[in-house]
Amino acid sequence: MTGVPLVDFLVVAGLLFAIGLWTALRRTNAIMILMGIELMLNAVNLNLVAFSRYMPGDAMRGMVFALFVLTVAAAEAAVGLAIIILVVRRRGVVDVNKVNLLRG
Amino acid sequence: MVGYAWIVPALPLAAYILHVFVGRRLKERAAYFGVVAMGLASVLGVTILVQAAGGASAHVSVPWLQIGRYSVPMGFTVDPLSAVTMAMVTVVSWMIEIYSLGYMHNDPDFNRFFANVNLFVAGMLTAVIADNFLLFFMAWEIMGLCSYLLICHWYRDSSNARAATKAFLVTRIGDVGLLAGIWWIFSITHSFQFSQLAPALHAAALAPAALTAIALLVFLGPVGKSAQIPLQIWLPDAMAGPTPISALIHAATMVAVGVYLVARTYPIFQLAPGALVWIGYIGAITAFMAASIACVQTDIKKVLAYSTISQLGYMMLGMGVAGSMVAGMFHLISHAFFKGLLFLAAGSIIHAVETQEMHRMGGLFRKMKATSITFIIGALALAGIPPFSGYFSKDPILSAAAASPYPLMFWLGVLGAFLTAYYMTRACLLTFFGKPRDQHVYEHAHESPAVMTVPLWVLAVPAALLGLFAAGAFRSFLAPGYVPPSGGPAASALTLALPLLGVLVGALIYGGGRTAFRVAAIRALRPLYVFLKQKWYFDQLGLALMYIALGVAWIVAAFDRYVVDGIVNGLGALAGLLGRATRTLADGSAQAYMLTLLLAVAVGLIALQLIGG
Amino acid sequence: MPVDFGSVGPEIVLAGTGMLLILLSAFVAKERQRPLAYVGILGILVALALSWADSGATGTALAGMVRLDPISTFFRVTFLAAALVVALTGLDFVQSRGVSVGEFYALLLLATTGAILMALAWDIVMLYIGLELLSVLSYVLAGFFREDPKSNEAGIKYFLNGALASAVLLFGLSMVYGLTGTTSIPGIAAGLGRAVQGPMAPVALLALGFILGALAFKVAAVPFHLWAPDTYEGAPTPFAGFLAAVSEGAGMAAIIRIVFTGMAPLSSSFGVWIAVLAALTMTVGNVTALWQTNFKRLMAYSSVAQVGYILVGLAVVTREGISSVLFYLFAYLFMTLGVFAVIAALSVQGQGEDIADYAGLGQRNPWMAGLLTLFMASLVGIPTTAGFMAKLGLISASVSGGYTWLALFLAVNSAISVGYYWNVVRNMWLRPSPEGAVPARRATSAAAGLGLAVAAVGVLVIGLLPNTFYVFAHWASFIPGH
Amino acid sequence: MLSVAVFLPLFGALVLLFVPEAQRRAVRAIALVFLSLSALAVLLIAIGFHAGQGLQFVEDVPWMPALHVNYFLAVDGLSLVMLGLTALLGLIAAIAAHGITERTKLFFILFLLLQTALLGIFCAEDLILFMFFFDVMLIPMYFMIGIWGSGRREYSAVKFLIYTIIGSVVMLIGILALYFHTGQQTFSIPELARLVASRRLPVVWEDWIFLAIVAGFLIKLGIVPLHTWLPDAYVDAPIPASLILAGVMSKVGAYGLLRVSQYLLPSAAQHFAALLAVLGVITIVYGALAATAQHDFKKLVAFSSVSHMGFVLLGIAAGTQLAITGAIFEMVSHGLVVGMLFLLVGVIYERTHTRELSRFGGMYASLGSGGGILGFAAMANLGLPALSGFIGEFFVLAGAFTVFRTEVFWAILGIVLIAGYNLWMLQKILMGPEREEWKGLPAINGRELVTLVPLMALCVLLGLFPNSIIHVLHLPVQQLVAHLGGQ
Amino acid sequence: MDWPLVVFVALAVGILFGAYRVATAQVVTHAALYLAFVLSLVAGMFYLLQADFVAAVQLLVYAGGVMTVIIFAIMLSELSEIRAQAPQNVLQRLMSPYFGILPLLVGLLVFAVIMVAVLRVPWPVAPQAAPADTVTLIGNGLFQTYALPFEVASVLLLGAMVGAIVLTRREGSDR
Repeated sequence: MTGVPLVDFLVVAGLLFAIGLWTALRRTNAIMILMGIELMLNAVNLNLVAFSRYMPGDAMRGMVFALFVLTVAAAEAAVGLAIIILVVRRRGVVDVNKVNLLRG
Repeated sequence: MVGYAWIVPALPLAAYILHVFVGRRLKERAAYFGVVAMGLASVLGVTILVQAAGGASAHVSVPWLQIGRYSVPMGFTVDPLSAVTMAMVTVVSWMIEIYSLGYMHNDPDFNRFFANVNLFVAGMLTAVIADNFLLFFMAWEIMGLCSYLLICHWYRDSSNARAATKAFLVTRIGDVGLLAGIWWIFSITHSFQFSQLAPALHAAALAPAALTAIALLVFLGPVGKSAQIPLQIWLPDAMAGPTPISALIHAATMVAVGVYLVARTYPIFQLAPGALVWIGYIGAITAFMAASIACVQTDIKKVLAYSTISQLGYMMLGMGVAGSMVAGMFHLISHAFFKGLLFLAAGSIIHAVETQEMHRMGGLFRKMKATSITFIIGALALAGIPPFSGYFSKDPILSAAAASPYPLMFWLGVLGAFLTAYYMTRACLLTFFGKPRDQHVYEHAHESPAVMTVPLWVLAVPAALLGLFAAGAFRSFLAPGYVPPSGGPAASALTLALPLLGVLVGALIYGGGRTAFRVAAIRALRPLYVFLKQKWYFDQLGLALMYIALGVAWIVAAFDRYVVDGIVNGLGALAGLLGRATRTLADGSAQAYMLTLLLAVAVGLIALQLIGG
Repeated sequence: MPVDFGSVGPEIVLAGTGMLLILLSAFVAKERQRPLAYVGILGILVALALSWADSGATGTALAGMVRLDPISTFFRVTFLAAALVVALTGLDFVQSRGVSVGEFYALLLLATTGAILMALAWDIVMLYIGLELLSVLSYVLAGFFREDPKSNEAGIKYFLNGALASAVLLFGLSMVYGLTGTTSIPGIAAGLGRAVQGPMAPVALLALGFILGALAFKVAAVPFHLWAPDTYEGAPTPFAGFLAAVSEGAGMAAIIRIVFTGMAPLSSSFGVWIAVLAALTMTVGNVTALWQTNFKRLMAYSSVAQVGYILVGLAVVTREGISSVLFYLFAYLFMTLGVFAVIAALSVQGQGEDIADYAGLGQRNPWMAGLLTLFMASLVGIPTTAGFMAKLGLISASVSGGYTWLALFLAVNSAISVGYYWNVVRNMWLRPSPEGAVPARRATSAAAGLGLAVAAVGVLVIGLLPNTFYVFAHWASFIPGH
Repeated sequence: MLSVAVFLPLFGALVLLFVPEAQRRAVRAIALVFLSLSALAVLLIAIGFHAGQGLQFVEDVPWMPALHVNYFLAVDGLSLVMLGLTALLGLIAAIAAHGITERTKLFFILFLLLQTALLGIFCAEDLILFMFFFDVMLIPMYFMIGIWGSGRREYSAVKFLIYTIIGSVVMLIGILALYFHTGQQTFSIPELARLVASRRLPVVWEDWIFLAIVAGFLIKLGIVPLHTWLPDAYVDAPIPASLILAGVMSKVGAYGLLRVSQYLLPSAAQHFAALLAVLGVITIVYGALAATAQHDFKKLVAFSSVSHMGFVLLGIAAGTQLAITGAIFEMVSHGLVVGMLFLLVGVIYERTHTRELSRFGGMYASLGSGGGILGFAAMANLGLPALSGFIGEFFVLAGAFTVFRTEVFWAILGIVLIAGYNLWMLQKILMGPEREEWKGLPAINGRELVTLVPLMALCVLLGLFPNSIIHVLHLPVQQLVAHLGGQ
Repeated sequence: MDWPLVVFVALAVGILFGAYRVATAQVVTHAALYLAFVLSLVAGMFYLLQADFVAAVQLLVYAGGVMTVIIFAIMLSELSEIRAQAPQNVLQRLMSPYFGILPLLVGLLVFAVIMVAVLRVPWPVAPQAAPADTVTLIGNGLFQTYALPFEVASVLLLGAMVGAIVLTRREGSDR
């Protein structure tokens, strides 16, 4: 693992985070937004694991943190999708901008 | 008895209180109590005068108010000046109250009339014997109030109400000037006591200009109250009140209290010679101006009103030039009697013929003997024909004016005297002699009842004889060791000749049937006649000032309603507008919220990076 | 070494009750689930008692995950009190909507546990997990009324924005872990101390930016607040109260824990930022509220404005500042929950949620109108109410801390706030009630009555005898490093 | 004893809560009972009060030790005078509240709450307690104007509330800044006064704090730039509320100036004295001019009240013994006079249901003794001697003459204008030909007389024997003047 | 040949391309597949970083679990219009904040800021000594230091599950 410096991982993670952000903002379909958020969380995990691997200090913490992020992401996705399905079933549309009953 | 001087004002005050609380039930009988009280007061007043003449005097004061280190005592003082005036006021007021019993008989507001009269007399008497400026000013304002209430006695006619408001406002302007004077003096002397003012001011060694300013400010009060130029516009309108009131307030007493104030605070004026010159000029001009206007008046009460202004002008002239208040004061006392007499006589004529227009009178001599004779006695005294009191009180003033370094004052005075004689002759001829011009009025004329004619005769006595007997005694009593300046024989000759000349000219124009000559004379002096008729355009000046004040008031009110309120509401609306803008931010789409969220994070990050820790 | 869970007793009781309710609600039919609510309330009370009992304990526990200190006791008591009031006043409302009461209360209790854990957290992982427990369940609770389209919309909007914010927070936390190599807050403070001097400063600031942004979202500070109005309006009313009091409080606790303690070395920079955030939040919150017609939406903007006031206390990075913030949070919970309780009680009786529907309430229902007037007066900051004492504390902290301009901002804002708070009161007392108005009140249930009473007494007692609460807040405001 | 007097009305309000709305008479009776009891308590305090000593009936109990705030009530000459005025006007306003027919129970509850706040503020010796009462009186007054008012009542009520709240919050900031800069850990006024007497605060800060504190009081006093709420509030409030608003609440501003800003920040007070004097005079002339142009009788009285407050401010700004005593006297006399005027507005409104001056005329006969009383009130309003108004104005201007000569001359213009609109009002209402529509109006009845006669009697009593009040004011004013370094 | 570098580059390119496709895929299901592809590559990255347990969990939980949930959601929502809407005219796309420039701008902005901060910092080049056995290490961590977060995570999962069920179960009232 000699060749790859930490900064490369951070750049990839940063870029992945930015793309995830771009997806979340760009899409009107709720599920697509969720995917964007999943990408961002993956970027965070990448960061964490990379830091735990390269930075001095307790490597375990980073990985455990990543694991927790995974589980939470799963739970969040589950609830999120449940809500999205509920909205789709009620309002027949998944386009977030159509859902603007509440405004002002 | 001198120590009980406070009882004199207390009696009419008691009458007032009786009228207020019990008057309505007792109806006209309540007035009798008032008259009796006034009688007692007159007796007491005269005895005090006699004792004062014997050298007695009193000064009683009781602590009334303590603010910090200033103590303000209240009290009364009996000295020659106050004793004389008090006596005159009590007698004249008594006569007028008796007269009013007849005049105001079965008037619906009889009780209110007498209540106000008694309050007024109490006020006047308190002012006369007050020993300090504060009590004096309080009484001064109470008199203003009573004059206001009595002018609009017949309040149903709104012109009376307007006249009353005008009277009060114009005098108020004067009063406020007096107030400023009082505060200025107080700020220097820290006391209101008349006795202490002059020495304290002298000790303070103020600049002459300041002293003159103080004196003139104090003089502003009398200018308002005694109807001097330019604040004289209210007195003719004040004739709207019942005639006894015109006699009491607007001839004998209230208007004279201004002169009395100048007399009481004369030491202050003596500290400021410049002010005395001012007073002299104002007096002279007022005398001449009022006399000229009186010549063209057709309403008998207006004639007497302008005559009063003119005589007050003389008193002020006396104060200004005579070096002592004696001349002025003596003219005040004598004027109170004969002018009171004239007004009461005019009142009895009006009471009889129900009109005030001289042109509808004529030939009343035969019908109203007593009133006519007393009126004529008064007229002669007023004109200054010897041996009546007018001559003896006016002569020292004119001779002092002649002796003074200001010839204009003398000539205005003397010409005034000529005009006075002229318009009084005109008035007498128009009302009493010649053919009755209005038959209906003539039949209706009848002599007034005794209750009105007796006071006329009583007042006629001092009007005729006061000058002869009391002139010398009065001068030595009020100002021992004072030598009145004399203007030389020419001046005294003139003061004698001109009134006679005035009578002659008056008789010439208005005597006999020579109407053609009268019409020609009037047409010849047409422009002068119109100018005088318009009362030298003073009324218009007053109205103009009033409209300016109302205009400014309206502008201020509009400014308040629109501009100041506008700004406040504007600020409120601004908050609203801001709210509307931020409200559109939340337009309902989750996408926009997320975008704003992340944009904010991005901006925050950049700012932190740039500015940093 | 055995892990002693003793120190988190109250949280265990609360979570346990929550899970018990899930079990029970599976067996009991929806219509007869009212007693389950009482079980939930009992759970809260027990937790409250427990947390009061061991308020003296200080020191870290559970391998540094949790720190028991005065401030954690304070937050425990505040959140449990808020949960109690929400539980009491929400019962009728939830039941009237024909939804499974047991499940609602279960999720409510679990969410409260999450909030408390966030306040106790002494480790960023623990804090994250607590935050997520609170947030995820909040998304469900926001969308709990399935038939009501507004509730669905509230749910989805809160979820999307929330998930995004938690991703942003995570990225910040990962950076912090990267710099300091540890997840325990004291460790981070030490690590950052070294990092800030060295070349690592930019990344530290980056992390601060991400974390501040995410937590600003959580407390709904402007410009991160856009989710709040829609969520408050759409969500079930008691839950909206919960959001305003507990969820926002938890956000404040997180800020105090991470930013004030964890990132203390950067303290010179975030003081000014929080002041700017405070001024912006106050003004926008107040000004936008002027235009609201829906009462719950108005309360959303009101809570945004109130957050602005609280941030003033935080901006003054002194102990008085923190103690005035804690006092304000405690006082604020009673006022806001009081208002939401009244809205809930009235909508159970069929009254609409628009301000116009409140017209003439003074005549129709004087007691309810009187209570609402008291709460509104407290929100404006009129004396004899908790609001006045809370604002007094804030102003004195900001004046003594040298932020006088912020105090003046607060003054102007409280004047603007009169515009909309008093608009409601004016409607109630000065306007005649519309024709189809709800007839005179039907008796509210004992629970709702008790909840309202707790809120009203809270507002009055803090308003008239604030001393004990000042002492409590001051004692609680001890933070290492300040 | 003092707390009893202050909190009796509040206790009455609580009792009223349980009285059913229907018994309107019982509600009124209870309210009157409690108000008269509280007035009696004030009377007992007055009797037990010794002019020479400083603060008496002291009740100093720690209330918020954490913030060094005490529940500190005490009475000195100034407070006693104001307490008396409040108790009296409160009682009279309650009697005059017969016009309130719907929701009377709520009205009297608010009224009693307001009365407690007003009594409390005049004897509060602790700055925070002072602020406490200062704000508490807002809510009842807001509702009184809002619910029972007339015309644009809601607009005026909200305007009143916002104006005063801004004032109070800015003042709160000022007080807190004062607290921190003295570093004395106390809010008690006598304590701070002792400190100020010993050494001065840094001037820069003191000016700023002074402005913050004075702003609140100037709004309450209705001084020109900050007065726009006053005419609306006075006009749109029901008669009893206008009576309290004009009679007592505006005095709170003046009392505050005397008790807090002039007393605790003397060097700043001297620094701004000229500004305050100019503002005072502008208010006098502005108020008088605006009053002259009004068509509505009540608005005329409102602007006249603005103008009179200008005198009070001029007196306080002058800072001499005479001027301040005059200002306090003017506060009391204005309370009585404006009370009478508002009651008379009510009397006429109840009969003619209009306040348009142009529609009145010749009502002297039909009003019976009411006409006389209106004349009396107008004369008292324009400061006729032998009535209390004159003494107040006279000594304010006499005292101010030494310090602000040009301002006094402008104030004199104000006095003439005041005389002008008062007489114009009398002329418009009482005089002139009697109009058809006002024939056969019921004369003034017993209940109205009961409210008016005591005020008239007091007016005359204070006019003739002002020493009865001034001897009590001697010590407090002397302390204040000593502080200001005046004479 | 420096194997780890080559593998890293390959994985990185794969991840970023996949992410880009997720962002721009017209069809939701395509996006979902690309997402699954990205997730598995990230697992590879973890493996590259010797975090084998995490890589395994990533594959199992994310690639497996979450993806299936997302696929189900897509199916369940019975999308009539599977394809994303046809793009309006270019101007409209540019102007509207959702489709147009703004999301891209924000994404770039955030990326730029991260890079500015990260690149200025001297990160270590070489990794630390690889831990012998990551599983025991993580096991200890999970059940010793992070015991409480572990328990709370379980409560969270339970809550999320109950919540999801409550929201989406078919009730009599639904159709």
